[in-house]
Amino acid sequence: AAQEIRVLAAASLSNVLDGLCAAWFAKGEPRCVAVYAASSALARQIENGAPGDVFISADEPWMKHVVDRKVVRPETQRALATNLLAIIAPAGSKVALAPAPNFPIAAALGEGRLSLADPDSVPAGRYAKAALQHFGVWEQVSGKIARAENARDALAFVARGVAPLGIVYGTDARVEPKVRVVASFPVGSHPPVVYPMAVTANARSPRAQAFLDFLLSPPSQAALQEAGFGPPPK
Amino acid sequence: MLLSPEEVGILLLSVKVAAWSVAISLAPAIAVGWALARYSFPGKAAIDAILHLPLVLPPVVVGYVLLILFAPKGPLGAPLRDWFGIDFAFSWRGAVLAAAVMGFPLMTQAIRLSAQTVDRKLEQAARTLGAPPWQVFLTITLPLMAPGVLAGTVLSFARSLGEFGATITFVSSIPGETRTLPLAIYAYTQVPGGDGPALRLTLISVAVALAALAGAELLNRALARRVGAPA
Amino acid sequence: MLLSPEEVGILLLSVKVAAWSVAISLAPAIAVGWALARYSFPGKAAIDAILHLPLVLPPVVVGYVLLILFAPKGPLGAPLRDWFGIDFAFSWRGAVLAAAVMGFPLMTQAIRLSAQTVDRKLEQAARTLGAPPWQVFLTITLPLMAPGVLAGTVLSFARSLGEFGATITFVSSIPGETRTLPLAIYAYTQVPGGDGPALRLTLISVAVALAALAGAELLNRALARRVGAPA
Amino acid sequence: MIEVDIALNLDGFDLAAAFDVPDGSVTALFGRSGSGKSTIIDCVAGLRRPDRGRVVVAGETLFDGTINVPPERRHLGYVFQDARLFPHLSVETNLRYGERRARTDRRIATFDDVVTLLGIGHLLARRPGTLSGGERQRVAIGRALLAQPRALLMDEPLAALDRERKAEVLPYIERLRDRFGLPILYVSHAVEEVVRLARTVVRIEHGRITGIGPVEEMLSGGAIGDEHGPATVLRAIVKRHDARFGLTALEVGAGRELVTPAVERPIGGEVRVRILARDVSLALERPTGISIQNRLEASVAEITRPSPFIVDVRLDIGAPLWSRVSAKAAEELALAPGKRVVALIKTVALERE
Amino acid sequence: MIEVDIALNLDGFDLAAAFDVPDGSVTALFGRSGSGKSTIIDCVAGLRRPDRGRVVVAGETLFDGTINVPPERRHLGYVFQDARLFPHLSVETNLRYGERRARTDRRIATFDDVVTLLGIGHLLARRPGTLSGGERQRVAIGRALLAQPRALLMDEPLAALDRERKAEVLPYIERLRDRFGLPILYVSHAVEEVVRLARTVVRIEHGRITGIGPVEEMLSGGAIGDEHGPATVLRAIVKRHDARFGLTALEVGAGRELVTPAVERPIGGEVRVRILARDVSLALERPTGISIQNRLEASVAEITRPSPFIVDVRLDIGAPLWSRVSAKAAEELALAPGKRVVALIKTVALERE
Ligand SMILES: Nc1ncnc2c1ncn2[C@@H]1O[C@H](COP(=O)(O)OP(=O)(O)OP(=O)(O)O)[C@@H](O)[C@H]1O
Ligand SMILES: Nc1ncnc2c1ncn2[C@@H]1O[C@H](COP(=O)(O)OP(=O)(O)OP(=O)(O)O)[C@@H](O)[C@H]1O
Ligand SMILES: [Mg+2]
Ligand SMILES: [Mg+2]
Repeated sequence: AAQEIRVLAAASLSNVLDGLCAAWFAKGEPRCVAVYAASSALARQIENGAPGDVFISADEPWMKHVVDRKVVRPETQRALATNLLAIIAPAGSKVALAPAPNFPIAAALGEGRLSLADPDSVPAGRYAKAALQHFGVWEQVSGKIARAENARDALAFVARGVAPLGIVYGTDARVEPKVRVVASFPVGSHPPVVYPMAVTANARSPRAQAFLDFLLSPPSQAALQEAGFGPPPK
Repeated sequence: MLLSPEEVGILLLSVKVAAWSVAISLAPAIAVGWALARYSFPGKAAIDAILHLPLVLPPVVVGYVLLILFAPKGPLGAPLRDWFGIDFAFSWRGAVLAAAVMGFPLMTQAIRLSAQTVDRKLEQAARTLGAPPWQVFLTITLPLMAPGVLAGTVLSFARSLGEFGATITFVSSIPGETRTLPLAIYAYTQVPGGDGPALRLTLISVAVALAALAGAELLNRALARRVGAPA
Repeated sequence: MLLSPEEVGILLLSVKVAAWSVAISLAPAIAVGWALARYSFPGKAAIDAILHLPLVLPPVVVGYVLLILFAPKGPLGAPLRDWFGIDFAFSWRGAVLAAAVMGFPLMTQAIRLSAQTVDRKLEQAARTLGAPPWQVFLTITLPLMAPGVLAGTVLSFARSLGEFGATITFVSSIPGETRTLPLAIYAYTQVPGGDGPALRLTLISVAVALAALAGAELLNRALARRVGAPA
Repeated sequence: MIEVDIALNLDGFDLAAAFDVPDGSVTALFGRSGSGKSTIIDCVAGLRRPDRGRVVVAGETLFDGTINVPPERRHLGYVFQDARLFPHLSVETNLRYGERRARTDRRIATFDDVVTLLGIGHLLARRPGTLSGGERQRVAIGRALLAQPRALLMDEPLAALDRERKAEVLPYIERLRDRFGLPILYVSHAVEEVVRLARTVVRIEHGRITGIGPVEEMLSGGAIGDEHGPATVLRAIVKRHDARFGLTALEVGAGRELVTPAVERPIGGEVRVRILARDVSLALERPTGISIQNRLEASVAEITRPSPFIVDVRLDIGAPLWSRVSAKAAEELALAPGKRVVALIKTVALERE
Repeated sequence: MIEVDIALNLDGFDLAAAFDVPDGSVTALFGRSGSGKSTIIDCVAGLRRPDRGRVVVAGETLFDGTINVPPERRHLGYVFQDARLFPHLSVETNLRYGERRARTDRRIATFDDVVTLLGIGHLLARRPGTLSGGERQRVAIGRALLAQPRALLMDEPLAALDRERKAEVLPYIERLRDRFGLPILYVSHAVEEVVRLARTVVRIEHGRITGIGPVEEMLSGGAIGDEHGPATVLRAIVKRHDARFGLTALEVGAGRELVTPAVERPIGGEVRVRILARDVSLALERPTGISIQNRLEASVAEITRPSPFIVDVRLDIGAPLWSRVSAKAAEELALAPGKRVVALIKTVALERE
């Protein structure tokens, strides 16, 4: 077990990463144990000495947090993948919207609420807020936000028809049959949704860096894109 | 420690939600706790298990189940909305419901426990004095169960104050509507550097809980005096 | 429903964590519940409030506090590790600790409630028969408190089985080590298409809870028979 | 009238009992500890369901296997063996509990009367938790009376009371019985109480009735009185009062007179006296110059020897009268059935208890 | 010996009491309901702390304001007014509770004896919840005895028992008292029990002792004793046994003989006889042809009137002897101090109970 490589990863990556771990193990590499939790929890745990070799965060501030505290090796930090933001509606909804300056999202909401991950604390929400600000409609909808704990919960509100519209990651939106992707935000309308990763300072596995390289290898990237993720920014 | 208007708003909302949660739970919890203590019936174990589910399941799952059931088009949400005009989605009423569901097993167990200890010989005596069962319940059983009702209320109030997972999953975190203390605290802990405001809110929670418990303790002592138990 | 080896592993881990949590809570909860029921002392309200904190605070905050305190270099973690070789951080022992802390107020309140109803005249009678206070406690008070201890155990076991927020924050979700049922359920709900496995795990949780409650109900009936209360 | 005819089985204890309690009279359940007295009363009160049988009070069928009137609609006042006061209510509220729920058309006791009688006025504001044993029992009696019941079920109601209090409560119960024609079912181990209150005794052993009859009959002879030898209970009519010496002359049997300490009953009234056999001496001739006031002509009806050295003599004085003497005295007097003797009974030995 | 001298205040109820209970003797606390009897016993047992005073048992100070020996080290057997059985333990385990913890060097009662005496053998496996009132009380008595105490505190222990059971338990308590020299502090409202068991009576009213004295004296005073009048306790020497009639002749006072039912003592041995005044009749001359065996020459020493119609006469028969007669008899016999009379006492009245 001393050989195993422990990966601390944001929960939203779990199904892709499980597959990648299996592929890694199949190559005769040490077993990979993935530990999923919110990025915030993982960052704090690393800061407090959690044993782990690799940290994959869902956003950059928490990666910066651990870098600043010198509990990851900054020179190993890379971007794993990117994600898109999509506007979604319940499957039966006929709403049509295209992101553009002052596009009529508030009117489309009507009395309903716009389901987002908490824009003050959760990365997905922060990106959504930035996109809406980019198009100048944030002010119109800021009073009508339902702040979910994370992008998955935001998706559930729409899937259950509680909210007429939501903004979530593209990866989440595409696999939920009860929602329809109304539109995606164009690249550049918000800071890139980047999943940064790094080797921790107290990593014990000699293969940690090799694992990062493996994740960036073309087969791994293909699997990520299969799940809807975008390639890491150049 | 001076509270900001935002903090005051969160505090008042939290207390309102917890108080309502206790208020709507009380009568059913008394009925259920008493029935479980007193009667054996087929399916009792199943009812007991269902009551405990909110404890056993991750709160997020409970919230998700509530969401499915009480969504405007959900199997319970639709009739409630159509017939009674009650809408839980994204409203503080939903937060009350979530808190009530999570606190219910605690309240019920405490009440059940004290219902078990009420001496039935006293109830018999009351019947021979002309009191029909419902009067016996109100004048003898219920007062003698008071410590359990009180303890259950305290537990459920505290649990409601602290309810997080089910609430955020069911009704999300809407400032002024469903963003209670734990949700606000959670939000702060999710951003690097949010520890300061989170700590302030935590202290507010502690203060509320302390006040509630102090009140309960006073009441409890009064009850103990009432039945003449040595102090 | 056949369980996969992974599910069996999760189930066994959950039961182990919950059982240990109950086991380490029991003695302190009995002591504290009894003391709160029987004695008045300065600072009692404060102790009571601290006990209730895990209920009132968002579990994530409790987990965070535990993390800070029991981290390998934390103020409690370091001495425990150096002197006793006990390491809570990121181990199943940490999950036990988190579950115990969250379940403690429930257990304590139930025990306290039944300690209040034990007739002190019986304890006096035992003293005149030669039993010093500790024997009176073991032979009279504790057996008469049994329903409360049982109810408290059930509540705390159920709460431990369902504990999520504090656990994931404190010890993360390490497969085979800290990834109990709720954590696994949560993980599945966080990925697209995870609802099926999540539902399976939820049903497993429900089954465990049902089994535990059925056992408790049997014990409870045996207790009721023992004190000769009409069935 | 209370009509009881019930049977039930309690986990190995088998009970079957049938008897009536006529209006305005007290029937005593008499039997050893564990014989089933409280269980019978519970059945009458509706707190325990007999396996079969019937319970009828004042013509209303309260139980017959199909009908089972709930306790609160039976309107029976039950004084429990254990007081069963409500611990969370003050003494006053306990007392008022039944009173508030009583039917207004039947009023047998007022609050003030009962409180004064039982001497519990100073306790009204207290909770039952700190009352003494006797105080508790007094409150329980008051509570049952104030429910204005149409019959009383009393399970050792006076056991915890001192004799002065008993002496106050007993006449009150007698008055209730007489004034309101209440039937009273009464359990007590105190023979004096039973003799004084009860007209009928139901003797019960191991859940079975072994005898029902008038007090005189049931409490005379060996069965109950064997501590002091058998006792005789005589029904007597008040003939004369002697105010100067504080004595009353009673007529017992055919023209025979018995002088007892003053009895507060009008001339012609009926009373019962209980005479212990050990208090009855025998003489061959009517002695003079002796302090013993009662010297009754009698003939020996029967002689029994409960032990080799003790002789119990059943005399005939118009009614039966038991006397206990030593074997030596019996031989000296050559006692034999048919022999004429004089029964000597001290007046002070007849003091009503 | 139990030495008690305590004072305490209970929320308005003021208690102050001082008295001793010598070894091998029973002291009865006698007083009305609520007078403070149970409270005093609680203080002796260590269940209630007096405000001040002292409690000493067998020379050991159990309480004196500084010292306060906990109840479990007082080794006193307490039979509570309410039985206080442990509801979660079987009857047998209840009984064994104190026995298991008893000091092995003092053994006053064995399990089998106690179970047989109290007739609770068939209840051993039961839980107290379903016991009848008397059954509960019997188990409570057994439990206290089996703790092998060095003194007994009994608060109305026999109140719920039927007279047959009482008649079995009373002699057993007497034997314990005599054989092991146990001091016994006893509360009862039943005069017969007190008369029979107790040497001393402590009379208590509203928390204050209003009299301490020998039973005979205390029971003559009126308040308590007017049932039987005063009693006389005579010290006597065994003179002769009469095996044929089962009698024993005792010498009481100067040469005077008293015939009693057989006493199991060797000739020359000393015994105490208690003679109730109500059992002593008077005659002007020695009567013949009468069943009364004891006819003692006496002279009237003193005459008192506890009530207008009752006369208590202190006779001199070499020792004092009390007789109670009606006022009418006293007048007929013209009783006056100095007058010579014959005291008549039935043999069967002297039966040791
Ligand atoms: N905590 C208390 N506060 C006020 N009064 C009390 C308290 N405890 C007892 N008393 C009173 O003290 C008195 C003495 O009580 P105690 O039980 O000693 O009486 P008792 O002589 O044993 O009477 P009984 O024969 O009825 O059992 C009673 O009047 C009772 O009401
Ligand atoms: N649930 C039960 N199971 C078995 N036996 C029982 C049960 N309840 C009562 N008994 C027995 O039934 C008998 C009758 O009890 P009950 O209380 O009627 O007696 P009692 O005549 O009132 O006696 P006491 O004079 O001692 O109060 C007792 O021997 C008791 O032990
Ligand atoms: Mg009874
Ligand atoms: Mg008392």
